[in-house]
Amino acid sequence: MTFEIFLQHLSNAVSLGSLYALIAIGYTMVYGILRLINFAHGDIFMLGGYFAFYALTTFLMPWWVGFIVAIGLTALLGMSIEKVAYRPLRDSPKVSVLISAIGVSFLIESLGVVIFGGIQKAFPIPDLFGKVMMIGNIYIVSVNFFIPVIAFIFLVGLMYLINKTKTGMAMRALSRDHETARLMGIDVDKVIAYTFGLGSLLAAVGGIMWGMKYPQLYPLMGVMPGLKCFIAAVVGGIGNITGAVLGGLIIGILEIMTVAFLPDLTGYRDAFAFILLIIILLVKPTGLMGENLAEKV
Amino acid sequence: MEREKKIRVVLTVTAAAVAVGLLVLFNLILDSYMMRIVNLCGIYITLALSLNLIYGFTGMFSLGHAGFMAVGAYTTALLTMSPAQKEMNFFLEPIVPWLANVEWSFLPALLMGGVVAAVAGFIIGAPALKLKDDYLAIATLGFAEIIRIFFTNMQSITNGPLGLKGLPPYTNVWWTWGIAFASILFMVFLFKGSYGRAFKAIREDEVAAEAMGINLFRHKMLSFTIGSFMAGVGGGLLGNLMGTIDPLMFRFLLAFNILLIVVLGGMGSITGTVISGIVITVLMEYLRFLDGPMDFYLFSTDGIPGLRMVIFSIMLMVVILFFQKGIMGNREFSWDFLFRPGRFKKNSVEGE
Amino acid sequence: MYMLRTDNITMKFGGLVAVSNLNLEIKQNEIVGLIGPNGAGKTTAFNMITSQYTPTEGSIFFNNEDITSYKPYEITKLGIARTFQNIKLFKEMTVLENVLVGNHLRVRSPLILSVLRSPMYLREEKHMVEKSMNLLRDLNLDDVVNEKAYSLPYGKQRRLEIARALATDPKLLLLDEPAAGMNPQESIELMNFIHEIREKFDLTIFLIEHTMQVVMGVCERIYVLDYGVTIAEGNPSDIQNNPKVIEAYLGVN
Amino acid sequence: MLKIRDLHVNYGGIKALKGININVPDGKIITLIGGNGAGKSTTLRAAVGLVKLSGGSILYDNNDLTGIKTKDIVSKGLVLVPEGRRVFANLTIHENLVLGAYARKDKLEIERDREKVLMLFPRLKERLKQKAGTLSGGEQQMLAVGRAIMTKPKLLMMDEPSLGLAPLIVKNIFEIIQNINKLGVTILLIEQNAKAALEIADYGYVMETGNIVMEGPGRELLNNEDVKKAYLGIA
Repeated sequence: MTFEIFLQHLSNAVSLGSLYALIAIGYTMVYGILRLINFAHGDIFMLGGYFAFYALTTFLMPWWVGFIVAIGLTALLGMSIEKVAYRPLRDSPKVSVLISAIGVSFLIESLGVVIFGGIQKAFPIPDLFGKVMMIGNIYIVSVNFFIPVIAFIFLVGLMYLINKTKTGMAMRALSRDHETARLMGIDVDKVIAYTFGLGSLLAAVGGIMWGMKYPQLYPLMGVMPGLKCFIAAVVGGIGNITGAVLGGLIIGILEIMTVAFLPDLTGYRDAFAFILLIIILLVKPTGLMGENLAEKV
Repeated sequence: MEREKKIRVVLTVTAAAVAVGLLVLFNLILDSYMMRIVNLCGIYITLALSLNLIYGFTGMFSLGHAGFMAVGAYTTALLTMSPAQKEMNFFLEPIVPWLANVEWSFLPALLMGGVVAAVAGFIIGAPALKLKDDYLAIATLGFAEIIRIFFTNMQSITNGPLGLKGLPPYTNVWWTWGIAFASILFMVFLFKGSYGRAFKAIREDEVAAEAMGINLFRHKMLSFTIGSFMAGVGGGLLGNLMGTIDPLMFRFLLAFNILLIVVLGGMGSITGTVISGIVITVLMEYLRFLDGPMDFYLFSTDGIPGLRMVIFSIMLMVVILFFQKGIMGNREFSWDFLFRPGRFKKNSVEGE
Repeated sequence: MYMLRTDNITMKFGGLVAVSNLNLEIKQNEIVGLIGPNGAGKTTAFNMITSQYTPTEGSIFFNNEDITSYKPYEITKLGIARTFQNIKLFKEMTVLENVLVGNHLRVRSPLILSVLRSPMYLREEKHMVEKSMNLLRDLNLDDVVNEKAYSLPYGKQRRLEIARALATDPKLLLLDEPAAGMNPQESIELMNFIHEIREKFDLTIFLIEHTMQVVMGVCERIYVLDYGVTIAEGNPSDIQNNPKVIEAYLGVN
Repeated sequence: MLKIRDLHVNYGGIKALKGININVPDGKIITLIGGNGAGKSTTLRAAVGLVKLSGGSILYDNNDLTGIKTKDIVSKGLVLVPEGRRVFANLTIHENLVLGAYARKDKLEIERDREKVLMLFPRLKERLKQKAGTLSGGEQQMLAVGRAIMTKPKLLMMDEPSLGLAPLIVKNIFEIIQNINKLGVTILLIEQNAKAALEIADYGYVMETGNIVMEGPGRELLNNEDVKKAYLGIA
């Protein structure tokens, strides 16, 4: 294997890892605040892709308008899911909410099959993202160049929002103590809704990029990335945004590089993330950057 | 008291006889499609009871059931298929020699399916049961996926993505319902006894249970391994009923159906699981028309694949949002209830 | 010869020292109290004795056996039982079932024999039920045997927790604020009750309590904790007149 | 200012409050003492809408608070400093204070209040950029009080402010409570440290198992033999 081929794989790995990171952030934010694995997050990611598809093909919007509309719709949908399926269970056992989330996930997937059809759809790639570029001796499809850049821009924006704005402060406060946050006059339900909106927005961005990277859409496309990105969030330390990004990159790179260097293992590709998850849960359940949330007797 | 007890025994025996009579009758008059549904009911009761044991009674939320079913189904299939059948199946890569010429009869193969699934459950449980709630759910789901991925790739043992075809059709109503009855009896007697109470205590409060001298890990492993065994047997029955198995059959969707049965029936209720096992299985088949072509007089459609699953997802959500306790909560049906309507007998040991 | 002895046990959570160098010595058949303001580390001390926490430093001995690193269930098997400050009953189970769970650690039949209802198991079950019924009678809970635990009034829940602990056949019983939420009348009854169970079950009792009336009335010896440190030890009248204790409870002025 | 009338609260089958009556007049320091589990915290939590009432009413400035959301009660100036301080350990001290004023829009006033808090607690001023989790127990209590002041309270309810603090700091905290009261904030104080609380209180209530069993001016309760015996540990 030459150095060029290695770089070729690396660029692919980084772009996949960045996509995973975008989705993982949504898991980590929701878990941080509600201690809930939003099982439906992978399906929201799928919807983001499909919304963009219909905006561009059926409604013939310019690509950037279509993308913005799709992202906005997905964010709204994420907020509605929280309101309908999770908010009524705020005082219920953790597992009940998780079951509700599993229900939402299956509902979206089967509705996807009903509405979008089970057959794969080819994503209409705008020219800007479909070009083949040559950097040095390696060929890159421009979307693979844009994905990490866009992921980075969103990450910086998110960091600003979380660390510098009052809403961000409220989110961080909520992740520790809902009741005291209420005592400060914070509208807890509203902040939670924002969090879902934000997570879904990032998932939509991920879904659109995914559509352009692997130019196919199908209703179950969110299942595997969804699971892997949750794992990414756990590996990085759930509740920690930088951790989620790190976890996403690790899983993306692990997946691409293992397949590249050990082609015999290609069939096991989807198992890597799960094996990594189990190792992490046993060795360091709080993840690479997670804080210890000790339970009191 | 003595008289009441006698009446109860008589009633129970009568009910069992009626159930057997019904099965005989079904066997005589129903066509093979309907019989398949009757069989599926029995299998799903066993499967749902096994999940209820792990989740509803012991409080360990596991999403790994499809994996144990796969282990049971493949083991039973490989042990019961004739060498000729195997040779036909494994045309890409020959089957490993130690499996090529094995041909067992159904019962030992089925039990072996359960045992191998139990071993898998034991191996998976040892690390995973240190986790709780959502983390346990995702870890067990991960293990089930790993099992499936391995089955897809171990060409010379499982025939990979092609799956196995032409399984001998041993599964019949006596097997499925016989095992369902055995599972029901097992659960009833388990929860009449001390171990069942210990499991429930763990569900209620782990810290207090351990302070009562219960070895948490040992008891969790017991419950999880027994549950895996039952899931393996259920998987074996299912495989031989279908006649064909492949790794895609054992996706999370399968675990979802079983979870739906448990949640609808009531977590921690044996009777609830039996009722909802039958209801859901029948609905699942009945609603198949939704996925097929439909004629609404005014207009007709070519069928909307996926609509059935839409309904099941909505069902699960409605139950968890509005009827968290399911049909039975954690109560059980008893004869006293029939005699004194409005008063469910509490799930206790006093009926001895 | 002490039944329970702790040797300089210390518990740190991160930077916070919850209990520091605690030395307790409890003799057979004593009733000993542990008092101190909120947050003084009393429950932490209990949690170390029953191994919910493993001490950061120091060792714990029960009948001269080092039990520092034992698991909670092993400690219960040895004969130390406890109740919890915030009652931890098996809520969805009946009163009788709660007490029967306390018997489970002595069950010798394997699971399969219990399911097959073998004579060996049935004998054990019969014995368990009889023993539990007797306990419930002794604790005046026999009128609610088949009620679910959550439906009991507060006072009965506390008593049920004690009944359940007694079902494990303890030699040493740890009570974490048994009088919390009781009115003075109930507290007086509780004091008598604690004396009674000591005689009846030949127990040693170690209790955490806030209500001074109970502590002074029932305990033969008292340890006072403040900020994780023992500030006094002695009989009730010594403790009441100890200036350090008065200060801890009254604040400086 | 705050009138609690025949308040009942049930907690999962347990009757935590069995019909209590409390009056908090404008500008005073009122204290609520009693043992663990007597229902003191529940009373305060009911007032800010964190637990549901099962009977009776809570009137604040002559408005019934039943069914009003916590955030709206807080905006009206009825504020609780919870037991155990509960500062947001992962946020800086500055951020904790900003969050206290979360629902307020009056920027100038907020800034003035912040200055006021930092004047009351000069120790916080030196550590504005530090994470609240790194503060000592006493400093955290100060931050919790400061954060509550940022919500612009008219009636400040404090749940065990002296819990787990060293005697010297406890003394300090009680001085601060008096200072805040002098600034025109009414105080409702729950304390285990009965003596210290009764010494600064205008009026006190003694609670036992969900009932008020005694009430009177602070000094009077302080000298009452029963109170001494039960809560002060003096025979």
